[in-house]
Amino acid sequence: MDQEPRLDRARVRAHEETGPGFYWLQLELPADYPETLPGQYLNLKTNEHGFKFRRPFGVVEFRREPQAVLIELYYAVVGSGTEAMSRWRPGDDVDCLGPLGVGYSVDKAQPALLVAGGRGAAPLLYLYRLLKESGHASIQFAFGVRDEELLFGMDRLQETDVLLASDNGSVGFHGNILQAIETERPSWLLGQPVIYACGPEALLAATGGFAKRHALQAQVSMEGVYGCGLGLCRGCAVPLVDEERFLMQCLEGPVLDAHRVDWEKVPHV
Amino acid sequence: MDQEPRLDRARVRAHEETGPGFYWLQLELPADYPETLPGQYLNLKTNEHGFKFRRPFGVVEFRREPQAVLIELYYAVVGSGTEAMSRWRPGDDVDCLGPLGVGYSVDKAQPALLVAGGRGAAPLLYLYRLLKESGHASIQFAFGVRDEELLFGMDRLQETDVLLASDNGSVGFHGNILQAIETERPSWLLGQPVIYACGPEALLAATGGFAKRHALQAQVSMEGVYGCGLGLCRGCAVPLVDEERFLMQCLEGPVLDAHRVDWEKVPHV
Amino acid sequence: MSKLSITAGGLKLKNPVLIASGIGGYGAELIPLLDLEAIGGVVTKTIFEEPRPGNPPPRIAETPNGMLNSIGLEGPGIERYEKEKLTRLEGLDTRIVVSIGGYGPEDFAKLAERLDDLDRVDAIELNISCPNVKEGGLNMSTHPNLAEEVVVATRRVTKKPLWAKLTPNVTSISDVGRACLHGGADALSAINTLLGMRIDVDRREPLLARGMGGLSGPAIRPVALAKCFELVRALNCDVVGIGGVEDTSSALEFLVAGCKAIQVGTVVYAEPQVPVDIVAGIEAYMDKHGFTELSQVIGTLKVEETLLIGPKATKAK
Amino acid sequence: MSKLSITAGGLKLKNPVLIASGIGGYGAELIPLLDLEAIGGVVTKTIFEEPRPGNPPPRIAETPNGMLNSIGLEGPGIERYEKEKLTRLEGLDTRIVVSIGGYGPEDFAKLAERLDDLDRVDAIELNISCPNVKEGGLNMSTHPNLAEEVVVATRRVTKKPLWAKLTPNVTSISDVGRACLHGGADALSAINTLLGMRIDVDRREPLLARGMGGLSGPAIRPVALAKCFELVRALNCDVVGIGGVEDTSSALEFLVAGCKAIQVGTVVYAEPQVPVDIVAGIEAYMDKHGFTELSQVIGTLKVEETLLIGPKATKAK
Ligand SMILES: Cc1cc2nc3c(=O)[nH]c(=O)nc-3n(C[C@H](O)[C@H](O)[C@H](O)COP(=O)(O)OP(=O)(O)OC[C@H]3O[C@@H](n4cnc5c(N)ncnc54)[C@H](O)[C@@H]3O)c2cc1C
Ligand SMILES: Cc1cc2nc3c(=O)[nH]c(=O)nc-3n(C[C@H](O)[C@H](O)[C@H](O)COP(=O)(O)OP(=O)(O)OC[C@H]3O[C@@H](n4cnc5c(N)ncnc54)[C@H](O)[C@@H]3O)c2cc1C
Ligand SMILES: Cc1cc2nc3c(=O)[nH]c(=O)nc-3n(C[C@H](O)[C@H](O)[C@H](O)COP(=O)(O)O)c2cc1C
Ligand SMILES: Cc1cc2nc3c(=O)[nH]c(=O)nc-3n(C[C@H](O)[C@H](O)[C@H](O)COP(=O)(O)O)c2cc1C
Ligand code: FES
Ligand code: FES
Repeated sequence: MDQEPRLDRARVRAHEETGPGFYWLQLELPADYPETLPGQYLNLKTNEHGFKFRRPFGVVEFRREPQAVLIELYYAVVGSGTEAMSRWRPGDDVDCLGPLGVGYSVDKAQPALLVAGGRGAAPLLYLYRLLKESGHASIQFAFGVRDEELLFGMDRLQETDVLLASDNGSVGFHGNILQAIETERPSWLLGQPVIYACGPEALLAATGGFAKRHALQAQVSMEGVYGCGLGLCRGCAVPLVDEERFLMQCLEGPVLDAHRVDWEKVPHV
Repeated sequence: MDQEPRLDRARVRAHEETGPGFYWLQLELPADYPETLPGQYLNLKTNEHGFKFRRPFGVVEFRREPQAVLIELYYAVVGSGTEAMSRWRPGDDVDCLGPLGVGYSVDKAQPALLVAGGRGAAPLLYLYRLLKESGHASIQFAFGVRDEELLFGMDRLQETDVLLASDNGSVGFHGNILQAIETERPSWLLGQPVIYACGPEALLAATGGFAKRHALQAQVSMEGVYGCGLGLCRGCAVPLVDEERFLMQCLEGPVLDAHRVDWEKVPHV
Repeated sequence: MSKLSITAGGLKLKNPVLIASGIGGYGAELIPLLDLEAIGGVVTKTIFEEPRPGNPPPRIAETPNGMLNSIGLEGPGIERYEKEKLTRLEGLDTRIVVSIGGYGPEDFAKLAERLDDLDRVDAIELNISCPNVKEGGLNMSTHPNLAEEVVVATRRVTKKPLWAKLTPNVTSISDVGRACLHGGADALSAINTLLGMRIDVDRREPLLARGMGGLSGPAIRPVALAKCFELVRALNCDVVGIGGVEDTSSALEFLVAGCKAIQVGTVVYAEPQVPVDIVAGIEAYMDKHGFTELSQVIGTLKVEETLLIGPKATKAK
Repeated sequence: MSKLSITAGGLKLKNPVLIASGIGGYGAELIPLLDLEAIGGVVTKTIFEEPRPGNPPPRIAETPNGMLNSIGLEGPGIERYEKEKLTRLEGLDTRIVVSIGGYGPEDFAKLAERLDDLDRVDAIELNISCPNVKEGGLNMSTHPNLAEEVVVATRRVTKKPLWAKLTPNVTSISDVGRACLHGGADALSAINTLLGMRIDVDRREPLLARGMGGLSGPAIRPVALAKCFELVRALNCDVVGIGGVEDTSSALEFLVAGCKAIQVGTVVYAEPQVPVDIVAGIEAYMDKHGFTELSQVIGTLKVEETLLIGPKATKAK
């Protein structure tokens, strides 16, 4: 992490329910806000009174305007914190700690294979835009969801780059997104693509195995319970292969080399 | 208490800041809601998550409409619960336990002297209306505040009935409202009026002394921290003169005979 | 027989959800607010032989996700309890557990003997968190020997199920629990409140007239759960879980940890319907997981023995 | 000399607000987030002689107004601590209290002796909430004798102020505190975390890999305050208050109860600025009440002796 984290009051500029229990949030931050890259996150305070952990959210879009920086998030309501967030209205000021963590580190020479599971697509939509703008040679986006209803951000992607899969067959390949790639787009695995993945822990663990099987590099964005997001509480420990120490994913991640992670010992979120 | 308390979702119909940190709230309840009298209160849930005591508020107005019962409250933001309330918006549903407690019991034969301190005027505005409508022979309203800014509900009163006092002299008599009565309206004390008081604990205790001195009956609406409002937790104990037991003000009050209360031992709120 | 039924500490319950002592008065006061027949039972407020006025106010204070109380075991005494309180529960299809208190084993025995004759009393909970006046005011539930004496004395005079209610304010709750079981208790109820305090810094006075009081509510649930799990593991006995239960999931924590039943306390004040909701919630949970009887839930916590920490991590049996 | 300055356990502080051990890493990590020179000091994360990898995840869980942790005293060991961590605090105008841990008195003594030579170390906090391996894994801070041995062993090798940090998970914290004072401690830091637990009821697994962990945060403040007040009254000694401090008013509760200083823990994660805000808040409080030095606040709680309950309600001394 190069920038130092800072505390800001972020103003809600826009906030919309884009699907059932699924929200798009646009936050306005001071114009001098440090560049925040795909895979980095903001740690938001979702409670007004009492103590709760802050809640981490990956950045989906970062735009510098003359007077402000705009940051977009997509989030799903899954518990009390995100439920409270869903009541934020344009004009509200919210307590924002960021930018935090280490994001994806793009290998310009290799094809890019973005693997998204559910709301994990969020940071990858941002990565996709940057890759496109940088004229990256080969970019593929594989997006798996439980149900078609849970797709989002599709307008940010070019159709020809996208492969879809769903657990219930409601859209795209019927099954998980890694099977979909192997079955429907084996060609994507040629040319040694680097995998950039984000999604539920089970998908990340599977991605680890997949990358090993196909001898590919893979960067995965971990999910975990964060006490601080600052490397202080030592709560977000990730077990590593071949190393006795644990790595703090909030600080050294959330994006990690899938091959370093001891997936057997990663706790379920 | 004759009615049994019930749990309802009350709908916010209107909500306005009428002074600095001072709010007027209109709640809509089912049409079959039991009659709620001056001095009775509702116990509202002010938190969505986690545990907190409910917060008690005296009813300021009760109106039966064809489809609903309308209840009005006035409240001051003094802590986290009322702060959360201040963010309620029309259309919100809030968790309401009521009607609770025993209110004022009017003596029709005696003149009525209503003594209000600050936001304690709330239930007395309602009592005033009922007394007027019942054609009560003599009704006087004494209203003391810290500062003129904190007056409210004056449009509900007839000017000729009102005596004002303020701690800082910004309106009416400069001093407390009991001194104001003794100094400016000694005539009000003739004819053995019954005092109906509501306000901070210090005013109530002073009212107790005042009533004793002038040999008057006095009904005071106590303030206290309520754990339940139902007589269950035994938290709101009021010490009595000449009785070893404590009285639960949430159930047997909040309106009590001032002469029964052992004011020396009443805790400060 | 309903799939939620269970026997806890010798008492057959239609479901494992009770109201904790001191929370719902003597039971009848709750009737307008919640359907007592929908839950397993009510533990009534601790009753002493003599009437007690209780402590001077202030007696309660709110704390982060909890409350402090120093009610001081206010009550009408056993005589009026029997005549005016217990009778109001006649005919109600729910279990009544009567909580009793005293200043020494004889006091408990006297009350237990009296209650033994009453059909409406389904079980007795011994609130041993009182000072033993003979032993210089020692809190009986912090001393295994004193606690055991109370159980022994009551066991002698009643065949009704006896639950000993334990304080968490001790180094080893299982030492006290073991003594109670040894004395003949059918179950351990845990926990009573944690000792706590709040101060009004402007007045520089405690917020409770008596300085300290008992902390309860969701804030203490992790402590309560750890204590219950300690008891289950160390003593392999019937435990009735109490402390901060606020919803189905928190009730299930205790059951999965091995408690046979749970009691709901403080949150009832904010949400009187919670106990009834929990009964429905447990049933839904069982359906979701395909469990057909409650025993398939109780004590099913998977633990890695080698990793576990905590007092008495090894089963005594 | 600022009106907030105070001497606590032999250590002169510019104000009574410190960061608790384990909360702000080794201190320097906090620099981007809060002005360390604005507060009284930082207690660094407990350091052992050898590096420790800490416990397997999951290590933390949220609870109502609190959190559980089972970090397992992860750390780089004293060697790297001295070279890589402590040096980063050189020149900073704030007190550094170094928390040390070990498996027996000798371990503590070894570390204390080494720290005694380091100018940057202003005081030493003994985290005695560790198992004593020689004594069969007994938690040293639950046994007065073991606790005293640790203090005696370290006292012998250092003149720096020694603070003994006590666990609340005992029947009588003042028994352990008394032993530590007897052994030569300059102050008692209280409290460390309460033992607690959470369970994922769908997976039927504990939420922490090691089953139980330490409960902290505002939820435990009433317990912490009661323990500190007990220590102040029973032992009439310097106490550093810890547990659930979240704002000015909660910090003042400890000071009014008689603590000489306070440490802010868990809430720093949610609101890193809180410790600095508290310093300003205490000053504003003193102005409002017309106090010109902090000693006019400390221990000024008005209590009605006859009413007070709680362990050791009578002053020894
Ligand atoms: C680096 C990172 C980036 C994330 N980006 C996004 C995003 O862009 N969009 C989005 O919808 N979600 C994202 N998440 C997950 C999101 O943080 C959780 O869904 C959220 O914290 C849940 O809070 P809650 O109070 O609603 O749920 P609760 O279940 O009430 O939360 C209770 C506790 O569990 C933690 N928690 C629960 N679920 C998760 C989870 N899946 N991952 C991590 N912690 C969890 C919470 O932080 C909290 O500590 C991200 C998580 C991480 C670690
Ligand atoms: C019968 C009754 C009727 C009331 N009617 C009104 C009314 O019409 N309008 C109005 O503005 N206020 C009224 N009050 C006071 C109101 O209930 C409190 O101001 C409110 O509970 C404060 O909540 P809080 O969370 O904002 O404050 P906090 O200070 O955060 O509350 C903390 C705790 O203190 C209690 N508390 C704090 N101040 C008071 C107080 N003055 N009286 C009682 N408890 C208190 C709260 O209930 C809670 O338990 C009434 C109180 C009672 C007992
Ligand atoms: C106001 C109040 C009164 C209580 N009275 C008693 C009592 O009389 N006897 C008893 O054994 N426990 C009593 N308790 C303790 C509760 O039964 C329960 O053990 C404790 O509150 C923890 O559960 P909870 O967190 O769900 O409230 C009381 C608790 C409260 C809050
Ligand atoms: C994540 C975490 C790590 C901790 N590590 C230590 C430690 O290394 N040494 C120690 O003495 N206390 C440690 N503690 C305990 C705190 O110093 C403090 O005593 C406790 O958290 C209570 O204070 P609080 O409620 O303000 O957090 C830790 C607490 C937390 C939350
Ligand atoms: S969340 Fe605290 S160290 Fe990572
Ligand atoms: S507030 Fe609970 S008895 Fe009155």
